[in-house]
Amino acid sequence: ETLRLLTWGGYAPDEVIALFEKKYPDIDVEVTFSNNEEMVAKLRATGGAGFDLAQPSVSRIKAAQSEYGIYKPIDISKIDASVIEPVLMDSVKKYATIDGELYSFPHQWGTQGLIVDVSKAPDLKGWTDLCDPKYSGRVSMRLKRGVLLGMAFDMGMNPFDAYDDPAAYQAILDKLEAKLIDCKKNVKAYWTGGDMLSNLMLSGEVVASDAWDSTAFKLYSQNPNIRFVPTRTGALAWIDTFTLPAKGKADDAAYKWINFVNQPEIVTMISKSSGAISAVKGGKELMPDAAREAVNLAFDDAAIANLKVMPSVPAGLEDMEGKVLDRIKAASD
Amino acid sequence: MPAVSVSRRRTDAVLRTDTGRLSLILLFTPFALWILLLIVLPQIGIGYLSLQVKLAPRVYEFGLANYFEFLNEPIYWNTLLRTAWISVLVTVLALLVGFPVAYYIAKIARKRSRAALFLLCLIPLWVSDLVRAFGWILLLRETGVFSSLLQGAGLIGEPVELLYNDVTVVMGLVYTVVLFMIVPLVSTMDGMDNALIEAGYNLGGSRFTVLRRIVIPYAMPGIVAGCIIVFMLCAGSYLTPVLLGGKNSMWFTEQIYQQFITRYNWEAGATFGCVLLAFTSLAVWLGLKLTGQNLASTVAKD
Amino acid sequence: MLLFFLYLAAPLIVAGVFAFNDSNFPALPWNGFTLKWFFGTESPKIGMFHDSRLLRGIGNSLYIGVIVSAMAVAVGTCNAFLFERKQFPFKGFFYILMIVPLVIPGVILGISILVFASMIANGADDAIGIELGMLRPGIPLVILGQFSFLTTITSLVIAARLRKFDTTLEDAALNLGATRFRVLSTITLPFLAPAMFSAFVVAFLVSFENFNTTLMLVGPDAPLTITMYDRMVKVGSTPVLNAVSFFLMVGSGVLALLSVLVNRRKTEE
Amino acid sequence: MFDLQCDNLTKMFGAFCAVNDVSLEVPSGSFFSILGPSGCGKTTLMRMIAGFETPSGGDIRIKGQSVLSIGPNKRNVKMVFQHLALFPMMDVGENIAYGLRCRGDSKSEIKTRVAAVLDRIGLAGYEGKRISQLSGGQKQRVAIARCMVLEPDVLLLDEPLGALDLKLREHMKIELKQLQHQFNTTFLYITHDQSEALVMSDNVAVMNAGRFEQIGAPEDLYRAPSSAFVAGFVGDSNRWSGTVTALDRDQVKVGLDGGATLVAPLAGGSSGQGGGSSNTGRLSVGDTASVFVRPEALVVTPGLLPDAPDRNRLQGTIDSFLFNGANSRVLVRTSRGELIEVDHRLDGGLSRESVGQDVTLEWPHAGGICFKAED
Amino acid sequence: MFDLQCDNLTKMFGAFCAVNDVSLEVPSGSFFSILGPSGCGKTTLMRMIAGFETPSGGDIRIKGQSVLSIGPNKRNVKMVFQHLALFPMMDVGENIAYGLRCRGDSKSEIKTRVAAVLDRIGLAGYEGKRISQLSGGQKQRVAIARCMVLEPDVLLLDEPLGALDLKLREHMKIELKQLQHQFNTTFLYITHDQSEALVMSDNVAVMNAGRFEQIGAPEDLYRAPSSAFVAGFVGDSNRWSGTVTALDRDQVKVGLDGGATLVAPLAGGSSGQGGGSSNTGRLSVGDTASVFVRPEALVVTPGLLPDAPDRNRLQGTIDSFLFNGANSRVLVRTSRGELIEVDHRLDGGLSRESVGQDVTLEWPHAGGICFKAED
Ligand SMILES: Nc1ncnc2c1ncn2[C@@H]1O[C@H](COP(=O)(O)OP(=O)(O)OP(=O)(O)O)[C@@H](O)[C@H]1O
Ligand SMILES: Nc1ncnc2c1ncn2[C@@H]1O[C@H](COP(=O)(O)OP(=O)(O)OP(=O)(O)O)[C@@H](O)[C@H]1O
Ligand SMILES: [Mg+2]
Ligand SMILES: [Mg+2]
Repeated sequence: ETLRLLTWGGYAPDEVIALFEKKYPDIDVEVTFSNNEEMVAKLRATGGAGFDLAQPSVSRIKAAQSEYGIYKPIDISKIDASVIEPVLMDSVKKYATIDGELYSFPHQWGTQGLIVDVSKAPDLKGWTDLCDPKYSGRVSMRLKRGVLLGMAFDMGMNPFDAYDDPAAYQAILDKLEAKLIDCKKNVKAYWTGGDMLSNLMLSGEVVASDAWDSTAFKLYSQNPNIRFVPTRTGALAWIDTFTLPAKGKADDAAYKWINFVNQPEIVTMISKSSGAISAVKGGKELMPDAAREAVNLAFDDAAIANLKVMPSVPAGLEDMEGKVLDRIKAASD
Repeated sequence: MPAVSVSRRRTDAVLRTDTGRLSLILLFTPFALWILLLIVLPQIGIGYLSLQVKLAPRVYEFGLANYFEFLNEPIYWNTLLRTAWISVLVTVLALLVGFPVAYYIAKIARKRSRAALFLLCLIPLWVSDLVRAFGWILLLRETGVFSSLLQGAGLIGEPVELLYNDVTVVMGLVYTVVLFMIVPLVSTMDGMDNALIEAGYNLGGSRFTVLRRIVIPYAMPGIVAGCIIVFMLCAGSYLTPVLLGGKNSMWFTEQIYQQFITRYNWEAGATFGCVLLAFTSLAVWLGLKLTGQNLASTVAKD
Repeated sequence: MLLFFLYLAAPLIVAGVFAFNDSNFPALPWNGFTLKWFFGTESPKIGMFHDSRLLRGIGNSLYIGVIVSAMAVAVGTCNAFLFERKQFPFKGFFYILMIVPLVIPGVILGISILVFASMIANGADDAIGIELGMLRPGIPLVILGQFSFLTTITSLVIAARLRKFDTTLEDAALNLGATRFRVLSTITLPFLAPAMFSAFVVAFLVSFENFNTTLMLVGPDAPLTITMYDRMVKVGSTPVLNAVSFFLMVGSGVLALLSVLVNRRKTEE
Repeated sequence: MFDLQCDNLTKMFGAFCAVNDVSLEVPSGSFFSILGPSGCGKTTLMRMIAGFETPSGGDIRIKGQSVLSIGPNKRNVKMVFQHLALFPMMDVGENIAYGLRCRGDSKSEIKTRVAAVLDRIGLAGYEGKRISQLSGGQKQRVAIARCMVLEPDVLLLDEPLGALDLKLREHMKIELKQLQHQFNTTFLYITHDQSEALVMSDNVAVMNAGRFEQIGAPEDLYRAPSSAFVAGFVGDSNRWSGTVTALDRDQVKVGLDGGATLVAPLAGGSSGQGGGSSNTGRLSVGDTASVFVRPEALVVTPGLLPDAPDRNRLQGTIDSFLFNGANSRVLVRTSRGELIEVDHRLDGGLSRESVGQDVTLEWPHAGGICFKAED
Repeated sequence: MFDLQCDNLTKMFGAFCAVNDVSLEVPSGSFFSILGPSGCGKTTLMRMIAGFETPSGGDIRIKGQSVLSIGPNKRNVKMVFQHLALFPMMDVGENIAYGLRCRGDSKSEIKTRVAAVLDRIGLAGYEGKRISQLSGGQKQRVAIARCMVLEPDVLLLDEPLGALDLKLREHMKIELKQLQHQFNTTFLYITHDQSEALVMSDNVAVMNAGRFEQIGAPEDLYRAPSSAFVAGFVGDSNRWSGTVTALDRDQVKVGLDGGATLVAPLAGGSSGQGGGSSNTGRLSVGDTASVFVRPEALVVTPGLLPDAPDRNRLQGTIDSFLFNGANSRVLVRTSRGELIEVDHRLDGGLSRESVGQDVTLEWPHAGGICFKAED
């Protein structure tokens, strides 16, 4: 039997796979690395076939499912849900229940905020600070939804509230577009992959960028000056989940995998390679030492309270955001 | 007796044409399957998809709205124009770089070293686009090899960023495509009798005259073939502009990829694909018309 | 000339050299020479020969490359005979059709095949409830996608050689009493063999490094380029990628050299 | 006994008639040539005999049996191709063994046969050589051996010397003839080079535009051409056109434009006996006719001699000498401006200093030949 | 006045000496040929004159001026290439106009000049034709016109007839000579075909392995070759080798293996006057020597005649006849097995029936020529 895993880079490190395969000798694990968009796109192309377990963020469940029908409901009875942090479980239930059926199960969570080389930009605390002329040519961003949302909050708007009102959302987007085009001259390059960001930060070519906390924690171990900044308006929180593709063929193996990775020692291994925090209770404490230190350095209690969990994205918004992002990219600085 | 021989001959003739037809069918089938199933129908498929207009989740309508959408959004066609313009630029540069090299290989280098030089030219082909782009990144980034070398040599005081701008993209593209320019050029110029060039000089032509009036017209099919291939490769390339491109760089294939992958908008992606195909076909057709060549005689020359 | 070759070689040399840099990042500064990125077994410096995912990528690439090249050479040979030897209506038009895949951007080829295959697969699923897994992204589709344009290349290469074939050789063999099949197997195909071989090598190399078309069609079994791309963009690159690049350079260099040698021996005759 | 017979063979390519109603008979063991200008249909004729083309009409018989329904790989006629068509991927031995293998001979038998035939063509021990290592003449011989080892009824040779250089061609002419003697096989030889056809053949068919003009022994073609085409194509000739002024049995009087009159026997008369289609018909006074005279029949005498009743005389001046050893020529420009070629014996009395001198050309009436001009 | 002079010209390719110390002088308006086997360095010599190769030594002078420092596009020598090198992408008019344009002539002038030269070569009105539409002979003429329109001091022609077929080649020989007369330009002509060189040239240089063996008028080369190479290469010859048994002034007695003795004048004696490197040296008794005799110098007499003091005689039998019109040959096999070619006059007493008959070959002592054998 083969378990075909469609997941993020780092979520299925080789050592974990080896341990899993040792425990279940009759299961082979194949891993395809991907990201949210590609996961949905791939599953759409296959009509939900080709993979047995996928790991999109909770925000990517509802719209994709109603549009393309690519997932199947998850049987929570086959999973030991008791080990999961209840807050996260509730969030997932809230955002990933369609017609009474639950479609996903939390796995890791993390936040999106700023990554800053504090030795070079000690006072960079919010999204709009990236546009500070002081850092002209010394910042980077990823031209995706995250930066839109972050900027919106920092500019005093709440995009989540406008999710169900396309017109209002468009209005927000228009303001963001102007702001980000204006901000463009500050940007050295828009990063497209973790590798590019790491290189930019480590080489010192860039002093700040928007980023996932996991990347920041990893870089912290390379250079302690590189810290994660949750921003004054609060970091954006995401939860990556387990979902079963509609035509997956190895559901049992998938459930086995889910239960397997929730074991504490495995959680540590995964957190080490992904940099993200596990959704199990006490996930933070199970982080490897260096990362835990970085997490504690980044998040005080206020910061945690200030987290903005990203809700499901309604269908159609993706297009509106996409165009704005395209315009920003196409604009000349 | 004559009747017998006539009828025998006729059956013989029928037999012959029958085996001829059979072998024709046997040879035609794989060709037809290939072209039909992998080229024609899929193209029609995306053509069809591009005409699907999404009204609501899982509700579609047949229409041209996707194309209007494309026309109404300046970003999209600006990206297309930008892609086209850089592709043309790259094509011209590749020609400028490739022509002397090809000329050297085909006409100046000695017979023996020719194969070796040709092989050297193929070096970039040995590894994938990805590795090449990767190499350029290592070489050109602000803290990269090139910048460090320049600093070391004292030519510049500060590290310079050579990556993430259009010049880099153009250079990277030229790099990836130049040998597709060189190969057809070498093969046409190889067929050129040296005596033609010598005759050009003998009759009093200067270097420039010989180049302009003899070498270039002779190499025209190769030039056109090279330009077509290079242009298509550029317009269709993905990795190089994405990896080396700067913050303003939008590439049309990237746009297509995004429509398909990040926006799940297959309909728009298919529309873009059709537009790109139509556009590049138009460019190729225009190029052929302007130079008076035709596709079969240029691209398939060697 | 020298400058030009320097230009050609520079990025490759750099990519190759950093394979030996004893650092976790493929960048300056130079931390000393190491072979860990080839043979290392300890995290984080896992050498390419112990990196199962990269090895599997190489395996997939080889597998895809061999199959696709064999198919492309086979069909290319048929096409060469079709267009060089046969007369049929609309030949010119079909000939253009044969060349067309060369001028369709790879991304579009990939997408169109993806869309078309999904249409069929979804249709089959909806209509008769059969799941045609073959038509879902994965190795079979990658093979078809690469095959679609490689066949043009192999056809052109083989047709060019066939055009140089002196048909009187076939006549001569017939005249000496050979059957048509024997003529084909002892005269024509041996003559075409070098071209078929180089077509195979070219197809293999192109397949091995193809990105644009493959990207759209790839499933869980990713070939090497996609694996490397994922590594670079999604996981983070280490000099192990340089090591792979170096390995590839050497590999394809040897392959290219081999094909040149074979051709040279044939032309010397 | 005839090894090869063609009866009214015709080949149409669409509406174009490449071979037109051709009949020929080649006796066993003889050397038969087909001589004609480029494009006259020689190769097409030969390809029909070998079986590569199907005739549009007529019959081909080998040793008396019609072979029309037999495929090219079953006919016992072997062919030496214009560019030899030796298989480059095989060595000499394999090339020669190819036909034997197709026939299914045993390995050991093939070996002895190959060795024997190589010995016969003077290339003993060459089995392992590559084709590219052979000289032109050696390739030639291998190509012949490859066919001869199969002991064909007829060997067809399509301009096999065309690709060789001058000196070698001269040499191979003699060698080919000797090989034919040695193998004692019937040869059918195609060429557009008259000297090849004349030197080697027992019989020559002159072909033009798909038809045979004349078939005969080389001497007959040369001495008694049956048509103006043959007279012009075989050997060098000087040619005059004029109007028939009188007919006297087989003697024709032709008045030239300038006023002079030539007398010549009419072709196809008592001496002519060619088998081809003689298109002279009957001449009558007032017709246009051509008179052909060979350079070696002409004599140049210094001075302007008056007309004589028993011989033809034309006046002119010496234009130039074309020195070519034993084949030297004098070009004489007649009063009407034509250049006439005359054989120049080295021992003749003329020298370079004679250029410009007035001379008289003369030849006996029987030295020329007259044809009705084609229109 | 010499249009072209080469003084001790040498060309080395690495250690290989392609042209070795060659000197020549071509008088204005004359037709000078260089005749030699393939690979002897003819093209290399011509390319040096045209300026495409730099000599390793020696000087080239055109109209008395050294041109070594002048580029190929500045020298007033034009070249007709072996495969003509007409520009395929231009039509006839543009091809001819090319040189004029390079020179910067005005449009109208170019037009009249092109028309004039086309008229002169008999292709008036052909300006617009594509090169591929021309026949072989027409291409030839266009290639010459393209050079001649520039009024060069010397026209170089590198085997221009090599690519043409037989009959056309015969025809173009005469036409080329006439074009040279017409344009009255100095021609330097390269060929490996002796008949071309002999027929057209005022002077011929025979080249072998990079050196000139002899320079002279065609008749001189033929009658008084100064080396064995020239004797064998120019015209047909029969050749015997033997040992010198006696020397008498310029007469040499050569004893053949079979016992017969031939007498022949020594080359380079009173009659020889070649300018090249005569390698005969002095002969002495006991040396090996070769005797060359032309087929036309031999007489065949039926019956076995005894030796005679005033002439050479060899006994043999008639092997075969090679009929070739006026160039027919008789092959006589001597008692020692050699095949000797003898000119066969059509009016001679021998006929096909004579094959196998015993005959005696005879020729006057002066009919042969003797060279010291090279070793
Ligand atoms: N397959 C064909 N289809 C149409 N026409 C043909 C074909 N083969 C030959 N011909 C024509 O038939 C004529 C005779 O051709 P063939 O090859 O027999 O000439 P040939 O006498 O052998 O000439 P050469 O001496 O140049 O070889 C030519 O005019 C040629 O164009
Ligand atoms: N560029 C070169 N490098 C080395 N050797 C050369 C070069 N060009 C010519 N040769 C050699 O010089 C010799 C003379 O060559 P050349 O072309 O002058 O001969 P040729 O007399 O013109 O012969 P042909 O009649 O075949 O044209 C040949 O042996 C050739 O191999
Ligand atoms: Mg022919
Ligand atoms: Mg030459």
